[in-house]
Amino acid sequence: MRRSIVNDPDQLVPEALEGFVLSHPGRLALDAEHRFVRRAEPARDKVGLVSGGGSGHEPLHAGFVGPGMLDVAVAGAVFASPTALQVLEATKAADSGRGVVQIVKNYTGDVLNFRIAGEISGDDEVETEIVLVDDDLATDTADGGGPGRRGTAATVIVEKICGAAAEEGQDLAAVADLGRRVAASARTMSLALAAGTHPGDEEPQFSLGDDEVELGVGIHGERAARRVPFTTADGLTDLLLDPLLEELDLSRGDELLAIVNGLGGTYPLELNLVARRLHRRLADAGMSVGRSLVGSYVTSLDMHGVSLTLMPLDAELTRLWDAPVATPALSW
Amino acid sequence: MRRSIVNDPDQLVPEALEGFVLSHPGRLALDAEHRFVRRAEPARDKVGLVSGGGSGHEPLHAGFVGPGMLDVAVAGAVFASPTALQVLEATKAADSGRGVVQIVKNYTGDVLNFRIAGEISGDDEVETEIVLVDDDLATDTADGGGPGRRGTAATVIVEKICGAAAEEGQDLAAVADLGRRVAASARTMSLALAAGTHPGDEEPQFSLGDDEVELGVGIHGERAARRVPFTTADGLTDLLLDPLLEELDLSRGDELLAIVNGLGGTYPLELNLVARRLHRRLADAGMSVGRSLVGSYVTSLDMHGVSLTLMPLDAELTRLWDAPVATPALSW
Amino acid sequence: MTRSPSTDTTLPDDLGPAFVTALQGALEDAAPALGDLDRRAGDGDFGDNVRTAMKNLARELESAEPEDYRGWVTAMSRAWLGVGGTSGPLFGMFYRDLAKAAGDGEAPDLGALAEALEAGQAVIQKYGEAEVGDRTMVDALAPAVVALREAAQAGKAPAEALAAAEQAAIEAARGTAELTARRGRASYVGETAKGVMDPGACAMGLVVGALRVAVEADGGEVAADWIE
Amino acid sequence: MTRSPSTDTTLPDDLGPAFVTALQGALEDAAPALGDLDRRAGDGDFGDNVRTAMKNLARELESAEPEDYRGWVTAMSRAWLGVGGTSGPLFGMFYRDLAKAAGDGEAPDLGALAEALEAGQAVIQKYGEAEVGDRTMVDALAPAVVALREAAQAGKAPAEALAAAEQAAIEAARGTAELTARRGRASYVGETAKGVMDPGACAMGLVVGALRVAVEADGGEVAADWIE
Ligand SMILES: Nc1ncnc2c1ncn2[C@@H]1O[C@H](COP(=O)(O)OP(=O)(O)O)[C@@H](O)[C@H]1O
Ligand SMILES: Nc1ncnc2c1ncn2[C@@H]1O[C@H](COP(=O)(O)OP(=O)(O)O)[C@@H](O)[C@H]1O
Ligand SMILES: [Mg+2]
Ligand SMILES: [Mg+2]
Ligand SMILES: [Mg+2]
Ligand SMILES: [Mg+2]
Repeated sequence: MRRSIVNDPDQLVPEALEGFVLSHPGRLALDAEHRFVRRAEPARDKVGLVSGGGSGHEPLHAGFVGPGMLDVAVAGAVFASPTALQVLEATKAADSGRGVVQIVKNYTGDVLNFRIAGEISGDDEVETEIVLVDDDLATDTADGGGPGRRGTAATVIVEKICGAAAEEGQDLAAVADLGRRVAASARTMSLALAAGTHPGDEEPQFSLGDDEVELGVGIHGERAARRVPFTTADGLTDLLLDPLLEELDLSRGDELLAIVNGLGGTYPLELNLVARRLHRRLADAGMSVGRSLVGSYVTSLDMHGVSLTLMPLDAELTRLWDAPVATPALSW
Repeated sequence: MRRSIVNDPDQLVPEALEGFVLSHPGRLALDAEHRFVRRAEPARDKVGLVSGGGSGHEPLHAGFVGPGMLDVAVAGAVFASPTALQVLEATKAADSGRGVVQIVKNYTGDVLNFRIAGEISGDDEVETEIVLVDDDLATDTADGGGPGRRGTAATVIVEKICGAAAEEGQDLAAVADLGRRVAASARTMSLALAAGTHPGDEEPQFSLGDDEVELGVGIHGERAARRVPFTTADGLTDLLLDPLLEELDLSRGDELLAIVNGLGGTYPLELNLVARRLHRRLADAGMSVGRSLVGSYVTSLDMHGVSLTLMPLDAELTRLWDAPVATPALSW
Repeated sequence: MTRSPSTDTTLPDDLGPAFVTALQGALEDAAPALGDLDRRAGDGDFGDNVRTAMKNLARELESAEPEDYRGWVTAMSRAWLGVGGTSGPLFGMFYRDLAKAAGDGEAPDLGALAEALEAGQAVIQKYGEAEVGDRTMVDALAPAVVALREAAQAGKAPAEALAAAEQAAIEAARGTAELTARRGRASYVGETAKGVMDPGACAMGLVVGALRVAVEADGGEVAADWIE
Repeated sequence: MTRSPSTDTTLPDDLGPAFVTALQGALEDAAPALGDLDRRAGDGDFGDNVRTAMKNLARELESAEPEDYRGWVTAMSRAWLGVGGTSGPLFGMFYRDLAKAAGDGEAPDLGALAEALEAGQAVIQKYGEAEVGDRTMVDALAPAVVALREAAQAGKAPAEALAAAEQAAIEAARGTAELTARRGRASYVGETAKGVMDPGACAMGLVVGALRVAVEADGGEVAADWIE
């Protein structure tokens, strides 16, 4: 049983947004009605970047609002898409005249509400482009039917790369193209040792046997297609790494961007073991982790698990990744 | 039951340190023998700053190594002090000729090993000063007997303020004095809804009834003196805030530095609710949160709980807090 | 007496408020029944979604103070765009096209209304990607659009034409009870939805019913007793 | 034959290696028994701590290749400083002062050794803040220091003086079984420790025993059978 630190579960998201923005005075501002967080000082004369989705994935998305990354992040209820109207208002708030890129994780509700908000924003003469993030290798279906791969931790890369490109003055099409390039080349695998618990609930979203690992989980507490035996940190890392390496078709000398991402209930010591194995295995294969993040960036409440995201780097992506960023959750 | 992502529990700390440093190439370096993390590019001609303690509190301390903060962080086993020899070598590595401030959380083992390392480092002609952090209000005993208040999240403030002072060239005594001033004026209260679980163990360090909250916990899974009834996020925040406000003797118009700190298993939505209540209550009392951190900075494995640290700000402390910092866990 | 093609096809000046108010009442009344249908053959949130839309609508009407058809129907559109899920944005887009039937300050005539309903169907299908027969709101809308177009072409008076459209929508909505869902949350429950009408299709039946009520001289009630 | 004050107080040239090697063997042998005592009246880790210290010692000796008394005893100091906990740093500081008894390349004489043991006791008490009677290693060390000083002042030969010190230490260590701990982890178990000797005090008895062995011409064994 997990009890939550919560007042009225129905008011969790607006209250949390309020607390979050209060904690970043002068840097973030809140539109309480439409539940979006924006930069306190809106950027001028650049392509706007808006993202968002269900809550419960913090620091995604509001944690990435700030110079070098998002202009606006809009929040739905826990694990539920924001409404089209919220997205519309958020999109308008992100516009400084050069159009807005909407970064959307590939879930039916999010896609629908963002696409429609994009369409309607034309009424207010805001040009929009959608970048769909669909990096989850576990939901890759060979035939391309169904809703397609889910969007998970690669969202952070898309937001960072697009953010840097927008900041340096690239135009709407170019920023969107970069985002799509990242989404097309980044893949993620995730596993869980224990599910998260909804605020207000007492039981986790699913439970596992003592020697089971849920392989291929998403970030909404969905069960995965496979349950595999529990093993060591190295073994668990290999469960994520092997399919990624097979999918990505890499060669010796390749440099990768990696995100070792905790799903909420994973402590840093654990993530560092995964990072260690990753570095060692890539080095053994003649490749290297050129850039990486290790931490809890895209969570599923307090799910105990880890995701691994890999993306091949080139000079342009590296430059954009390294560009300055100043947000609550990412800053250099 | 919580299973951990771990290989050999006995090798957890060295393996995690390896993974951590691999994840920050060019910025951090590892002394594997003495288990300390240092800046890849050692600072020159400034007072050195070394801190450390047991593991399991990540990102403390290694997450705070970098320009503007620590020079070296030395790690013991989970919840166990590093040895005097480790501290000695770490202290020597932190020295660039102007002496070293050792920042130590007030636990018998840590204090002993750091004090002795400080003493011995004289053999190598390293001048040292110890700053003891003892902010935990729950362990305040009126008579001053016993081991005194424990050191918890105020450590981050001490490390940041001393780091900024050292970076701007202040001398050993001045840096240590600042640290002591912070330690003397910051106080912390903590509570837990659930204890953390040692890597390799299956059971948490203690368990609570469904309607109990452990008030006054430390960061080693010690049970606290008081168990109080479970309540809302606002109510829980008040449990922390009331004794702090009583202790700190503040007046209207005061500006505070606040750390709303997750103990490991607390998700950001929850922390933001605590932050919200804090802001509202201080505003009601005519005071303000001038600066704050909201996140998991000083953890107790995956303990589900929160600590609140408050320190009155003045112009000098604000300036030093705002000074640039570039570490894995804190950067602006 | 058959009507000639020269029949008066203008619709009442107060079409906007009359339609929106009638629909508001009908949806508020039907929310429990609609929620029940979604619980039996969906994920159970449609009743709440309807209620949220109506709450949004009241707020929109208060803040926007619409003065013409377009303003009133736009309020309904924004009300649904503020709902989320699947039906929210789809209804929102549907009403947005319905609002476009008339310019500022005007009410549409029957032909423009029929075209707007058709455009609304198209936009629902564009974003929702549902075909007729997939057990969605489209199943009720599509035959209503056909019926309205035919009645208008046959020179029927607006009230009569809309009554025909309403009948077509209700019949089709009833028919969804025999369909298997291929879109939306109901698609996950598959065959177990058999015998239960699709709540979105039922709501669409109420929409056409409210249009009928709005053009009728005596302003009757929207029939809803067929939803169960 | 009674010895005059002019008795030869020089200690063997190989005091350093002889002492450290004898102690190493004694501690390795006694580790299980010491661990057992800490389990019965402490937190149970002292056996592991001793083993860690001896592992560290082997590594120190290998890497430092000490050539004189000071080097050998310094290796023992660093070995314990690398242990952590309470006993690690305290023993580490104790040996550090013991190492200071002689300059580079030399072995101390009996007087210097006695003074160094006294300094070692002082440093343990400075950092550990334990008084005699608190049920710690100090309880064994303090009477050994007194005995050694008295024997030296009485003009006893080194071997005899150290034998007296060893006896005093062993007796006092035995006596800790009747004491209540007020320092260290054992203080948490309180009265339940009664009847169990303090493991740190026992280890200190072995230290003095190893010194005795190191100065004896025939290099006997360190007595450890009294620890149980
Ligand atoms: N893809 C779609 N296209 C058209 N209508 C749809 C689609 N998916 C669902 N609907 C309609 O929405 C209704 C359910 O609405 P609601 O409960 O709000 O959405 P959800 O299915 O996301 O829970 C269904 O009864 C159906 O009529
Ligand atoms: N404050 C102290 N001063 C001197 N000796 C101490 C003190 N605390 C503990 N000791 C000694 O250390 C021994 C236990 O060592 P060890 O088990 O390594 O440490 P810990 O008590 O931290 O587990 C005790 O038997 C006692 O002799
Ligand atoms: Mg539904
Ligand atoms: Mg739904
Ligand atoms: Mg012990
Ligand atoms: Mg111990």
